[in-house]
Amino acid sequence: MKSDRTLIILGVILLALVVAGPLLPQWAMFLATIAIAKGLVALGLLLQLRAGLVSFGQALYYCIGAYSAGSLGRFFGIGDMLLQMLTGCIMAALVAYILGFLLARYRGIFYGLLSLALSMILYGLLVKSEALGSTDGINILPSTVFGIRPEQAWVRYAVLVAGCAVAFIATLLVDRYLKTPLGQLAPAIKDNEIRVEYMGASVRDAIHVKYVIAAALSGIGGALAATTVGHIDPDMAYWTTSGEFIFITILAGTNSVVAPFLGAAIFGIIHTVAFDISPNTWQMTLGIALLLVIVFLPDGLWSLFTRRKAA
Amino acid sequence: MAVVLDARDLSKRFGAVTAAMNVSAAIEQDSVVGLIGTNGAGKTTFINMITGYIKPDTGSIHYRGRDITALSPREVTRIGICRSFQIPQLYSSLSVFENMMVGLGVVLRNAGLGGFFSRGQPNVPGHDAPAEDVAERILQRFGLSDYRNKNAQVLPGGVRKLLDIALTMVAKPAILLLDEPTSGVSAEEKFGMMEMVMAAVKAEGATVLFVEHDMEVVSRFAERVLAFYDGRIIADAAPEIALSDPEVKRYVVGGELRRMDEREGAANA
Amino acid sequence: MRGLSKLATAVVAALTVAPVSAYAQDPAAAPVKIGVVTMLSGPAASPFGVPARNAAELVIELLNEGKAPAPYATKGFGGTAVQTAIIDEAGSTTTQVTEYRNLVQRHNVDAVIGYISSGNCIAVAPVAEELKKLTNFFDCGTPRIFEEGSYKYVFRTSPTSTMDSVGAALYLKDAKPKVKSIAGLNQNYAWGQDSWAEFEATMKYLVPTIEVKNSQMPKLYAGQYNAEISTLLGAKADAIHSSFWDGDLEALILQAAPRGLLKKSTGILTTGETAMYKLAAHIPDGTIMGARGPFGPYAPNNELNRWFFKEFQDRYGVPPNYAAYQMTQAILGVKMAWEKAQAANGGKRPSNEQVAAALENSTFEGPGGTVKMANGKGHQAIMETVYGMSKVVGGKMTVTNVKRYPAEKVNPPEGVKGIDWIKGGFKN
Amino acid sequence: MEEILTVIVDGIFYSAWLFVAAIGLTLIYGVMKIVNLTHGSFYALGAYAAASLTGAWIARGYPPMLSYAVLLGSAVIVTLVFAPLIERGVLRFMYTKDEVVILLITYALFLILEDVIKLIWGVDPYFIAEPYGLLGSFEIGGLTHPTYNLILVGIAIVAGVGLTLLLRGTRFGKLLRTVIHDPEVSRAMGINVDRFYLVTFTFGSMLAAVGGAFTAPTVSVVPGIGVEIVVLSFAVIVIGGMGSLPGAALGAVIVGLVRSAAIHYAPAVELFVIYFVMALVLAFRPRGLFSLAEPRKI
Repeated sequence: MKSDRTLIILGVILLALVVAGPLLPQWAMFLATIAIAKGLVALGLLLQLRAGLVSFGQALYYCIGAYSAGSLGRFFGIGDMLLQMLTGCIMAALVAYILGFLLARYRGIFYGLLSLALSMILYGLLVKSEALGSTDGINILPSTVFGIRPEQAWVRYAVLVAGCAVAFIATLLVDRYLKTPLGQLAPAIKDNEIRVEYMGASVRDAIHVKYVIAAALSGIGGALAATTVGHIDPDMAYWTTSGEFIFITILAGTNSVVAPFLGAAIFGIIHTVAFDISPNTWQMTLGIALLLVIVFLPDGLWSLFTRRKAA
Repeated sequence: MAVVLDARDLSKRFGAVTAAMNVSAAIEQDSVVGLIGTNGAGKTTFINMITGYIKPDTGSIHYRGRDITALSPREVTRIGICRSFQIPQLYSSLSVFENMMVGLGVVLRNAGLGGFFSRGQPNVPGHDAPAEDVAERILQRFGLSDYRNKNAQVLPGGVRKLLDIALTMVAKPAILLLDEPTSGVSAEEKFGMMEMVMAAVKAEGATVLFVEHDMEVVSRFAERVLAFYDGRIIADAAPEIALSDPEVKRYVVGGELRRMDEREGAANA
Repeated sequence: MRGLSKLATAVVAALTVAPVSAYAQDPAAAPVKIGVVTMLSGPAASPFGVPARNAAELVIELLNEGKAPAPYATKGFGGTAVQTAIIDEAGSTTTQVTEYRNLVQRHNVDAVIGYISSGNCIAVAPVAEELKKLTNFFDCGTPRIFEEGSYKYVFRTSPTSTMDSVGAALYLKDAKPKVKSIAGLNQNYAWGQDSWAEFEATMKYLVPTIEVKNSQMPKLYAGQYNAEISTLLGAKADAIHSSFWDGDLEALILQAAPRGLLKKSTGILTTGETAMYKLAAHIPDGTIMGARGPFGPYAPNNELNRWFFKEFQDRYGVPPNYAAYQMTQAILGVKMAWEKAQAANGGKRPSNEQVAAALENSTFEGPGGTVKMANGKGHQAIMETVYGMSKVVGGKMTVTNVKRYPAEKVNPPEGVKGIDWIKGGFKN
Repeated sequence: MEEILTVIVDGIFYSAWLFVAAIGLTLIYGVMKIVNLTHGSFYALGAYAAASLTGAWIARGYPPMLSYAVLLGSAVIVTLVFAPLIERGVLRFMYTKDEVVILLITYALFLILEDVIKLIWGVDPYFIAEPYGLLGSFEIGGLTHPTYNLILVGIAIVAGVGLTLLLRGTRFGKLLRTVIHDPEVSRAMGINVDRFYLVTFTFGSMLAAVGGAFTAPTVSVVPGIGVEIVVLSFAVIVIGGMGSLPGAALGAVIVGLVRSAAIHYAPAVELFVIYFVMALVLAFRPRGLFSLAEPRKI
């Protein structure tokens, strides 16, 4: 299957990152790590998009992941980045499992806006929680690996490597899932729910599963972002953050599990460049970039890779 | 012969409209039953009730002695009662083959096969062959092999109908309900199509209920006829008897003839 | 793959767009590069971000021309021209940390001056430390930065919000000795929550019998305050404390005016200065006005201030507000430290470590008067603070019965958390 | 008792404001099925245009009582400049795309317009307080309220009733309803669907601009003024049921009352009470209060 080839591409890219890492300037490593973190969230959105569902509240789980990681440090003094990602993943999945019973009943715009409402409620709660620094947020403990604090100069690299590893494993699992009958239901659900039910499959269960997986991915992403940035705040749950993730997903295209990471990287670069060349009108630059992609690459940036086959 | 499906006193009202009133029918194993009646007579409602898409206000449905009245379409499908649709329900963004594979995937999953951790290609229960082979076989039976890689969206009407029916076969149905299998197909093609469908269905082995407007088709293929009028069954007998019943003549056959004429008219116009 | 290569070139192109000139020139002659981060978009742009940027551009230009009065008369920083890279302080803290890293590691700036949002300050501080880059916060108010951590490269040359709240309470007590009840209207985010907590605590210490009628915390940028105003009108408190700023503050003043809220209860607007000129007609006389320190109308009448005020007024047609003062103060602080370090370094371009060491525990003059880097192990400034009452004279807004409070009276001593200091009864 | 009265009065003022802001959004979604984020931009455009034009009007010393007409006029003008440009220039090429993609397109346009506004008006705040104070104030339950607030209530009623009559009563309305029901069939019937889309988009956006214009006198018009309003409006029309006018009205009233009650009795929760209501309503009425019926599938 095609996705096998794309997985190899991802493997190569990530491996290249790991190998080239020490040579990269730190800002590049940082950019790459953030891209991986956001890519994981976008991957979660991709799962839902394939089933025709758009969550305007994916930031909910991004934020849960980040705050789980942050709390580990603040309340248990744990700064191990792998533990942080694991906790973020589990917490997000747990919450998603519960909320999933509600969300799985919704479609279209209602699915999107209900998830938005939920993430805004979390935002409100965090703003109220002074123990977690209200809107100013909190700094989280310096990242460690297996309890060891890497040499200052190597922290970025350590985080990058951990990020690459986790992202690769996660993507492998997602790809595997997409090949299971349940995973392949996605387009069927988008096309014709009635038929899916009349084939003996539960649309709700299928969506519930996707929702939980997406949340788990977002949780990992949030934790990774937290340990990379070193700071967390309620804005991570704000609707604009969710908007950014949708932006990335559409920018990348949903035809490959690798696309989200690419999209996140490109997004980061467009963003930075926009800030550089037009500090006063970067929003316009961003908007125009998005318009151009939608108009000229309707299947997202990924179609740059596959177009040759099509032609 | 043994009764496999037993509907008792099914009634259903939508506001003022009576979709079904005291509808009762016992279907025997391996029989082929034709459902006739003008549009709105209650044929599709009957199928919808049996497959759990709508719940009857009163009455019960039993399958092999088990009460299935309250089951959802999903559960009804899982116990072996499958249906096709008047308007084909396909996965329009997928190819014909992928449509089949989605269905077979569900069958595998319901059998606990082809899960996240399973390796290789398990045999599809009931078909004892890997999914891809089963798909090819069914497509061939329905003469769809040539369309294998066509996108469901672009299929001609007749082919859509066939695929819609073929999709019901993946689950090895014990009872198959075909809602107007030949609607939208020209009179000439109807027989050929029904021949193929019935052959395929029989090859897989199933009890069949089909809705049909063309009385020739009905008398040719049905062993037994249920005539619907105004939500009631006004006749339940072998075709020759049912079709010669005066009420049926008046309310159903007549209606159908008029319907035909209109269609002719429309065609000539 | 054609696509891939296309993409790759795009990426490379994108990243090299960044002004890498700093690499090219030989470091000794290279201009001093300062990253300036301030809000150029969003509601905080007009009150803080843009005035601060204007001040930065104006002051650095004047410094480069050597047109500043003593002790800042030397051209640029110790003779070296100063160049700026301006970044919009917009988006999430993730964005800001990313942009900070870009400033330091791609633009190779020598120092970063900026940040209005306390959240960004808190997030950036440890990164600055990690990257060993001199970073001076010019505006953000949260006391947490140096209360929670201690830094080598991070400074703040403007006082914390503690000073504003304590000063406001002291002034209220002095101006209205018989004050019996207070109420609050603050934005529902850290700045608003802290400001109210500190003000309330101080009032409770100053007037143990004080009655707290009501505390409203509307959403930031809510814009519609009719309901809040109703509750406050109903509460009938003697004084109403609000740390609202700009857009929200102006909306509040406009919506309160026809309902006479600030006439019925004395308003204490800790950042009122940002709105006082624009809304002179709508602010009842006797409203207590703060400027987050000795800035704007409260700035001392010294040569630096006369120079800065005039230059700013001439260039931009409006008087500089406190954000502009704070930015200027931040730049002058770094300049002072830079030149001190350069002198100590035998006239050679000083390292970040040397500049940081020079700024630590230093004292320098700004247009707002004396700045003492007394707290946070010598990294956090304390200043006197000033409050006064609004009075419209011939349609022009002025301030009357101005009271100045010495730095030590309104800032906690070194090593003590503001809120603890207040609750502990202001022990120095 | 007095307090409850105040709660209701405050709630109604806020509801009116919300309704005016949201009604255009629900109209556009109802007709064109697009989730239009530029709604916020038009709210902002209306506010800025009103602030600058009315400001000039007052400054020239023209009769201040007419400033209300100027507020309205500036909203109309600014919409007529931008709305057709956006609909004809960009959106109409996109109608074939997914709902999500169109939403993203409006998001992109929203970002662009944010900076366009900044380029036209700069970042400094604009004020036109005169219209706000002009009408004096009145008293309910011992509290004074500016009479101006009644204008927003008036606009809300006029807009709501007017639009309903337009859709129910006129030939335009009937045609529009057929377009809503099935654009393709309408095209086949020779209805100029594109024109209806253009008119709907312009009119819907105009309502947003009017909302902004009449809010301008009560606030300081600053960059980013349109951001929050979009999400708020969405909350309202989702609660009411997307595309339903009575729904939008009910949604606005619910949100308005709940919010003002929260402010009076539990200020702490005001921050997310709106989203809480939205989640609650959706939990029990998955398609909102006035959900449009689903077509028969099989």
